[in-house]
Amino acid sequence: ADTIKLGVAGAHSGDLASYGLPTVNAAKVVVEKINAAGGINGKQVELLIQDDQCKPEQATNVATKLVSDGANVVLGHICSGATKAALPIYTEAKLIAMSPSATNPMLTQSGDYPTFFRTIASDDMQARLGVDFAIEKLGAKKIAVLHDKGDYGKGYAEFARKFIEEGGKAEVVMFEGVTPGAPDYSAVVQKIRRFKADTVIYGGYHPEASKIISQMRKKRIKANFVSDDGVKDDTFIKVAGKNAEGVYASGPIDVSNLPMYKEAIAAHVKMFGSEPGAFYPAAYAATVAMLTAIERADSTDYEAVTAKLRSEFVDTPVGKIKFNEKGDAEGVGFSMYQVQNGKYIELK
Amino acid sequence: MDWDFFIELGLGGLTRGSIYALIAIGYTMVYGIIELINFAHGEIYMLGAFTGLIVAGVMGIYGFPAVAILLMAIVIAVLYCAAYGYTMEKVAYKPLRGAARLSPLISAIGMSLFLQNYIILAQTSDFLPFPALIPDFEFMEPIAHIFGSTDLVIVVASASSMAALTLFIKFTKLGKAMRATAQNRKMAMLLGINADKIISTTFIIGSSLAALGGVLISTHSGQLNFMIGFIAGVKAFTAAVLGGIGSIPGAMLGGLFLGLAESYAAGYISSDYEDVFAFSLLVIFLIFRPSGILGKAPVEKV
Amino acid sequence: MSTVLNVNALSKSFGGLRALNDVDLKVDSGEIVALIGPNGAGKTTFFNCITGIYEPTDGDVLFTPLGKTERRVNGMKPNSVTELGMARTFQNIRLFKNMTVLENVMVARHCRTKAGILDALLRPPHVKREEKENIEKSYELLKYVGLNQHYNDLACNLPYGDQRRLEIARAMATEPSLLLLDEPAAGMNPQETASLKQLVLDIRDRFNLAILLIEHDMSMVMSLSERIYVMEYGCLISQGTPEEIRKDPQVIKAYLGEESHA
Amino acid sequence: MQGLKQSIITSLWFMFLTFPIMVVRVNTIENTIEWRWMNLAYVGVGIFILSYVWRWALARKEAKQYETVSTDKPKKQLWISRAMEEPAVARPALAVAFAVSAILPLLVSTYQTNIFISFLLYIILGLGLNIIVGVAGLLFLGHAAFYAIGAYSYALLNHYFGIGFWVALPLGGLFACLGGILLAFPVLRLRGDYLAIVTLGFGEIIRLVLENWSTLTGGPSGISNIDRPGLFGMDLSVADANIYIYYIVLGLAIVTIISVQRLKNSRIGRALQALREDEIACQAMGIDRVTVKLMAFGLGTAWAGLAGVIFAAKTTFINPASFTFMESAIILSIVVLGGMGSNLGVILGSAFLVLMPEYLRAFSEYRMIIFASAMVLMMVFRPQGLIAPKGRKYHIDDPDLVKEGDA
Amino acid sequence: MLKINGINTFYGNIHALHDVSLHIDEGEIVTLIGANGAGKSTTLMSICGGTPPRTGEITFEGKPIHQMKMDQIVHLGISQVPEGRLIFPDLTVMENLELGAFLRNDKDAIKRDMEYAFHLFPILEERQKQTGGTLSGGEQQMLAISRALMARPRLLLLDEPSLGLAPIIIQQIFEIIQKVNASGTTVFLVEQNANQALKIAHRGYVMETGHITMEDNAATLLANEDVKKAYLGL
Ligand SMILES: Nc1ncnc2c1ncn2[C@@H]1O[C@H](COP(=O)(O)OP(=O)(O)OP(=O)(O)O)[C@@H](O)[C@H]1O
Ligand SMILES: Nc1ncnc2c1ncn2[C@@H]1O[C@H](COP(=O)(O)OP(=O)(O)OP(=O)(O)O)[C@@H](O)[C@H]1O
Ligand SMILES: CC(C)C[C@H](N)C(=O)O
Ligand SMILES: [Mg+2]
Ligand SMILES: [Mg+2]
Repeated sequence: ADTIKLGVAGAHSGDLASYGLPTVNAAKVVVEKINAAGGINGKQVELLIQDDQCKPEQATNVATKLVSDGANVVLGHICSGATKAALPIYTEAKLIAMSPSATNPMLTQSGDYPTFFRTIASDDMQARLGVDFAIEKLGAKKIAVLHDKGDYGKGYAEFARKFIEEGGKAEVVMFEGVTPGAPDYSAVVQKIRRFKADTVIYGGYHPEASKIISQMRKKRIKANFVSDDGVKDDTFIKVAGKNAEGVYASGPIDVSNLPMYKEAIAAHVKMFGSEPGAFYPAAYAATVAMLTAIERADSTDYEAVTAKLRSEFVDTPVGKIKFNEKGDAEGVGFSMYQVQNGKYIELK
Repeated sequence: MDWDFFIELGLGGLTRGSIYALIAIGYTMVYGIIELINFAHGEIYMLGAFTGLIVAGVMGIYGFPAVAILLMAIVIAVLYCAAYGYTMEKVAYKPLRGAARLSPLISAIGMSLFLQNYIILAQTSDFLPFPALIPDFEFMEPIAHIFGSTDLVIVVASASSMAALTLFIKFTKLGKAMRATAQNRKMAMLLGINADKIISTTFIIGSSLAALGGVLISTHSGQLNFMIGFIAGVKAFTAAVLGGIGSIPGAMLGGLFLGLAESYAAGYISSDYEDVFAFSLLVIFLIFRPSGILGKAPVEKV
Repeated sequence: MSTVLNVNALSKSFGGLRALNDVDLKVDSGEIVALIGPNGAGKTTFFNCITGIYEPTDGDVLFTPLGKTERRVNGMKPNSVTELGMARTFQNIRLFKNMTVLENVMVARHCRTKAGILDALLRPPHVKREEKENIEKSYELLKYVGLNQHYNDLACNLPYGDQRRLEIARAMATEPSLLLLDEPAAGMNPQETASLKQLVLDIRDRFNLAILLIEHDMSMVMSLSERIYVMEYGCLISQGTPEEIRKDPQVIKAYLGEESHA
Repeated sequence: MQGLKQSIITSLWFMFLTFPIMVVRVNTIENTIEWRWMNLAYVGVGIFILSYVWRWALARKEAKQYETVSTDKPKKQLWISRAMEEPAVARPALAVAFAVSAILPLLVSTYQTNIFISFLLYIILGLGLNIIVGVAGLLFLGHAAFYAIGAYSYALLNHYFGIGFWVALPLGGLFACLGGILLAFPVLRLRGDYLAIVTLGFGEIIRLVLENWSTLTGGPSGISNIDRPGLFGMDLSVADANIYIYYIVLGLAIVTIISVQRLKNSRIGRALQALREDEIACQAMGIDRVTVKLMAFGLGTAWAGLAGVIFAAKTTFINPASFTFMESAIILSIVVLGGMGSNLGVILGSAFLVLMPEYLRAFSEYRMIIFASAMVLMMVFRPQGLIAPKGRKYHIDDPDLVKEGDA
Repeated sequence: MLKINGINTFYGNIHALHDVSLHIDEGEIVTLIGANGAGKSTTLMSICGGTPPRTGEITFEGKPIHQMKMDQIVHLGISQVPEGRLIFPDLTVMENLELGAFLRNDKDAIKRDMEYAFHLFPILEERQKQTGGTLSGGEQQMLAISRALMARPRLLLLDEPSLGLAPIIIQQIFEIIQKVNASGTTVFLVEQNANQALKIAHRGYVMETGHITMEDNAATLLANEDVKKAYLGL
C-alpha cells in the first residue's frame, strides 16, 4: 500500500463521546504533523475514523469494517466493553489495537488478546496505590468505597475493596454505586456521614466525583477523598472549585513538564482552538507509539511491529514507554496527587 | 430510628423531587395538550442550561455580580428555549397533526437525538463546569449542612411555578382555552379558539420552565454536558406519569414522590439500586392506581 | 315458553349515584322486548350490567342459553357472557374501525372457533378448514344484512346506517340466544328505520332468538315489541304491552310528552 | 416574491435562534470566549436554501393528496408496496430477493456481512415488536430488555454451564417469552402512555439489574468469550463464523416473517387487532382480553429473545450498554417508520434505521445529526410510515356480487 | 346571508359533496334533510372550515370564507352545535358555557346570556358545577345548544339536535329553536327527524349522496310525495 492506514475507533457520539472524541483529535494532530514532515518512511498516514458509541455490537461492526478497509493498526477502542467485543476480530486479523483508555485488567492479564496494547495503567494498579496511600499515609480506618457503576469505576472500586479487606487494617463501611447523571447525591453523602467514614475512595470519572465532593463539603463532611486518574483531571478542579482542595487522586507520574506533553497540548489548541479533553495525552502517546514502531520496523507486518513495540522505548507525552508481553505499557508509572491551591501537586 | 438521618434524606429527596417536578411540569403540559410524549423536552432543558452557561460565561468575564448573572442567564435562557420550543413544534410536530399517535413520538425521538448532536457539534461533548450563581443566604447557614440555599431556591421555584401555572390554567381565559383545546381541539376551534396558537403557547410555557430548570439545576450540580437532558427527561416523564399525566399539581407530586422514594431507597437500601427502586415503585403504584396520583381514570361511557 | 333472561332486583351504583335500583326484567325465548325511558334513566347501564361490562352492585342476572341450563352471570367477564350466548350492539358505534367489514364479523366468531397459536403457525388442514368456514359464515351474515358488497372495505368508511347494520351482523356472528340492541335506529331517518325494523323481525324469526331493545324512536318500539319496560332514574316505572304503555300517564309525563306518538 | 420574504424571515429567525449555541463558545475553565461569526452566515444561507426545499416538499406532500383524490384511485402507496401486491411482480421479486440474500455473504466483505446480520436481527426485533405495537396497539418501550434477556440467557448458560448455541436458542426465546408474560400481568389494566412508561421502567429495571448484579452477570464489564455457534465441531474463523451466523439469522428472519404473517391473518391475529381497535367491543365479541394481551406480549418478546441469543453469539461479548432505552426507541422507530402493522414496512424501516447509520460512517462526526434529521423528516413527510397499514383483502367467489371497479 | 356556491368536499379520496349550492337568508330557519351519509354534517363542517371545500366558494354576508380557518369563521358570527355534541368532558357546565362566549368581552352581557340559557334549560343551572362528561345524553345536548348560543351567533348551525333524545325532550328542543329564531338568530338545521324539522322551518333542502336534489318551501316539501316516502316514513 502507498499509505499507512490508522484506524481510530471509539465513542464519537452518544453519552460517552467526550472520552472518544479527544482520541480522534489526538490522531489528527499527530498524523498531520507526521504527514507534513513527509510521512513514515515516505508513506503518508491516512485516518479511518469509526464511531462505536462504546457499544459492543457497533464495535464489532467497526472492527470488521476496519479490517475490511485494510487498516494497518487501530487506535482504540475507548471503552473496555467495546474493546472486548472488537478484539477477537483483530486477533484473528492480526491487527494491533492500542487503547488510550480501556483499563479493564482482563484485557491484558487474561492473555486472550495478544494484539492488544494500551498506554494507560489497568484498574488494579491504581486501586493498589490508592488503598495503600489511604491506609498508610492517611491512616484511614473506616473507608467508604464508591463508584459510578461503570466498567472502569466499579472495577477500580472492587479492587479497592478487595485490597482493603485483604490488608485487614481498615474496614469498608460502605460500598455503593452512584447513578451518573442523577441530579444530586445527597442520600449517599448523608450515608457517608452516618457511617462515620474517615475516607472515601471513589472509582469513576470527574463529573460525578465533583458532584460528590461538592455535596460532601456543602454538608460539612470532612472525610478524605481518594480517587483515580479519571478524577486527576484539571476539569475536576475547575468544576469542584474550592471544594476540590485537598482531594487525592492517583495519576500517571507528572509529565506536564515533558516537552512532548507541552507540545501535544499546544498542537491541540492550535488545531482546534480549545484545550484537549480526557485521554488526549494517552491517545497521543498511543498514536506515536504505533507509528514509531511501524517506522522502526519499516513495515506494517504484525510480527515486526509488535516486536518493536515490545523491545524499544519511545518518547511520548506520557513518558518514555515500551510494552510488556501482555500489552501493558512499561514506564507509565503512577503516583499520588493532591489538589493544593487549585492545582494537582504530585506527592513524592 | 435515626430521625436526623430520616429528615436529612427527606430534605435531599425534596430537592431532588423538585428538580424532577420542574421539568415534569413542562412535560405534562405539552402532553396534556397534544398527547405527545415529547422526548425532546429534556433536550430543551439541556439547551437552557447551555444558554445559561454561555450568558454566565460572557458576563462572568466582564465581572458582573453573581445575582445579576443568574437573573440574566435565566431571562435569556427562558427566551431562547421558548423560541426553540416554538420552532420545534412548528418544524417537527405541527406537520404531523392528524397523523397516527406514534408518528410524532418518533419525530420527537429524532428531535432529541438531533439536539444532542447539535450541541456536540456546535459546542462540545465534554462536561463543562457551571458557576455557582446562587449566593449562600445568611439565614440558611444553621441548616446549610443538610439543606442549602440552592436547595431552597429550587424547591421554591418549583413549587411556585406549579402554583402559578395551576391557577393560570384554572382561572384565566387563556388557561380555559388551553384546557378546551386539550380536550377537544376541533370543538375548541368551533368556538373561535385558535388552536395552533394555543398549542404554540403551551410549548412556549413548557419550554420556558425547562429553561428555568436548566439554569437552576445546573448551578446546583455545578456541571453540564449534552446528555443531561436525556436522564432528566426520562425521570421527568416518569414523574409526570406517576402524578397523572396532564395534571400540573400531579407532576409536582409525582416528582416529589419519585425524589423522596429514590432518596430513601438510596439511604436505607443502597444507591446501587435507586433507579430500580424508583421504577419498581412506579410499576407497583400504577398497578393499584392506573392513572397516577392525580390522574382521573378516563371515564369511558359505553 | 321458556325464559331466556331473568333479572331480579338488579342494582348498580356509581359512587353515590344509584344508576339502577332494584330492576326486575324477564325475556322469554322468541320475544322482542323493549326498554325505554328518559335520557340517563339507566338503560345502557342495565345492558352493561347484564353483559358483564359492569359488575352489578346487587341482584341476580339469570341467563338460559338455548338448549342449556340456567346460569347466573353476575360478575362474569364480558367474553364469557358472550360465549354463553348473549350478544349486543353499542349505543355509540364501536366497530373495529381499521379492520375490514368481513374481518369485523370474523373476529366475532372468535369464541366459536378454536385455532391457537401453533395452529396459526403450522396451519394444519383442520385449521384451514375452520378458517374457510369462518370466512363463509361471516360472508353469509354480511349478505344477510346487505353489506356483502363492502366486505373488503374498512369499517370506518361505511356510512353511519351501514355501520349500525354491521354492528348487528357482528353481534349475530357470536351465535347468540339473546340479542341486545342499544338504540339501533339512532340517527336513521324514518325510511331507514322501517327497513331496520324489518331486519330485526326477520332476525328473530330466522334465528329463533330473543331480542331486548333500547330505543327512543317510538314508531319502532311500538310496532316491534311485544312487551315494554319503562325506566326512570334507575327504577322501573311501568311495564306492559305497547297499548298499555302508550296510555300510561306516568310514562307520558316522564317520557312521551303530551303530544301523542306514532 | 412571497417565498423570498418568507425564506428571509425564516433564515433570520434561525440565525437568531442558533446565535448563542453556534456562535459563542465560552470556556469556563480558561475564562475565554470564542466568537464564531462565520457560523451565523452558514446558518443564514443554509436555512435560506432549506426553507425553499422545505416549502416545496410540503407543497408536494399536499399536492399528492389532491392528485390521488381527483383520479379517485386508491391512496397512493410506495411503489414497492404496490409492486408487492401484484403477484406477477411479487413472486419473482421475492425469488430474486431470496437468491440475493442467499449468496450475499459470498459476494461481499466480512464487514458487509456483519452489518447485514445486524439488519436481519433488527428485522426480527422489529417484527416481534410489531406484534405488540402494530398489531395489538400496545405502546411498548422496553423491547431491548427482552433482547437482553435472550442475549444474557445464552451468555450465562454458556459461561456457567457451557451450553451451546443451538440449545440456548430456544431457551432464550422461551425466557424472553416468559418475561414478556410476566410483565404483561401487572400492566393489564394500564392504557396508552401509562403502559408506555411502565414498559420503559421495566426495561430499565432489567438493564439495571444486569448492571448491578456483578456476581452473576459481570455487571458493567459484561461477559466475554461467548462461544460462536458450532458447526459439527469445526473451528471456524471469524469471517466464516460470520457467514455461518448470517445464514442462521437469515433463516430465522424468514421463519419470523412467515410466522408473523401467518399469525396476523389467523384467529389470534384478528383478536389482537380487535384489541387494538376497541377493548370493550373486543370483549363483547367473546375475546378474553387477558389471554390476548398475554399472548401479544409473549409472542412479541419471544422473537426478541431469539434475536438476543444470536446477538450474543455474534459479538461474543455482551454488556448492559447494548440494551439501553435508546435501543428500544430505535426498534420502535423501525416499526413506526416502516408503517405500523406491516411486515414489509418493518423490513424497510430496519433497512433505513440500521443500514443508514452504517453507510453514513463516511460523514463521521455528522453521522448522528444526519440520522436524527432523517428520522424527523421521514415522519414529517411520510407520517403514516413507508408502508401505510391497510386491512387484509379476501377473495370471495359469489356470483351475486356485483363486480365494481373497487367494491 | 350565507351563500354556498358549487362546493366539492373530500375526505381523503372520498368525494363527499358534489357541487353543492344553497343559500340562507337573514332571519330564516332553513333545514337540510337527507339519508345517512348523504353529506349533511359535511356541509355544516364545510361552512365552518372543519372540512374546507376543495373547489367552489362560500360567502357569508358577501365575504368569501371558504379559505378561512375555523376560528376566523367563527369570529364572523357563525356558531355550530356539532354532531356528537363535543362537550368538554372535564370542564364544568359553567366553564363549557363560558368558553362558548370565548370571543366576547362584554362581561355583563355574557352574564345575562348565561342566565338566559339557565332560563331555557333550568336543569343546567342545577348542574352548573358538574363536569360535562358526567351529564346524561340529553343534558349534554342542552349544554351544547346553550354553549352555541353563548357566542351570540348571527347564524346558528345545528346538526341533529334531537339525536338520541327522549321524545319529551325533542319537543322542547324544537320549541327552543323557534324561540331562538324569533329573537333574531338565523338557523340552519340538519335533522333526521324530517317531519319535525320541516314543521318549524321556512325552507328546506334535500340531499342525496352528496348532491342537493330538492329545494323548496318547508310546507311544500312536507307535502311532497317523494319526500314523504323517502324521509318521513309515511
Ligand atoms: N361509568 C359511569 N360512571 C359514572 N356514572 C355513569 C357511568 N355510566 C353511566 N353513568 C350514569 O348513570 C346514569 C345512567 O346512564 P345510562 O347511560 O345508563 O343512561 P341511558 O338510560 O342509557 O340514557 P340515554 O338514553 O341518554 O342513552 C347517567 O346519569 C350516567 O351519567
Ligand atoms: N371522517 C371521515 N372520513 C371518511 N369519510 C367520511 C368521514 N366523515 C364522513 N365521511 C363520509 O362522507 C359522507 C357524508 O357524511 P356525513 O357525515 O356528512 O353524512 P350525514 O348526512 O351527516 O349523515 P348522518 O345522518 O349519518 O349524520 C359519508 O359517505 C361518510 O361515510
Ligand atoms: C472512557 C471510559 C469509559 C473507558 C474506561 N476506562 C473503560 O475501561 O471502559
Ligand atoms: Mg343509553
Ligand atoms: Mg351527520
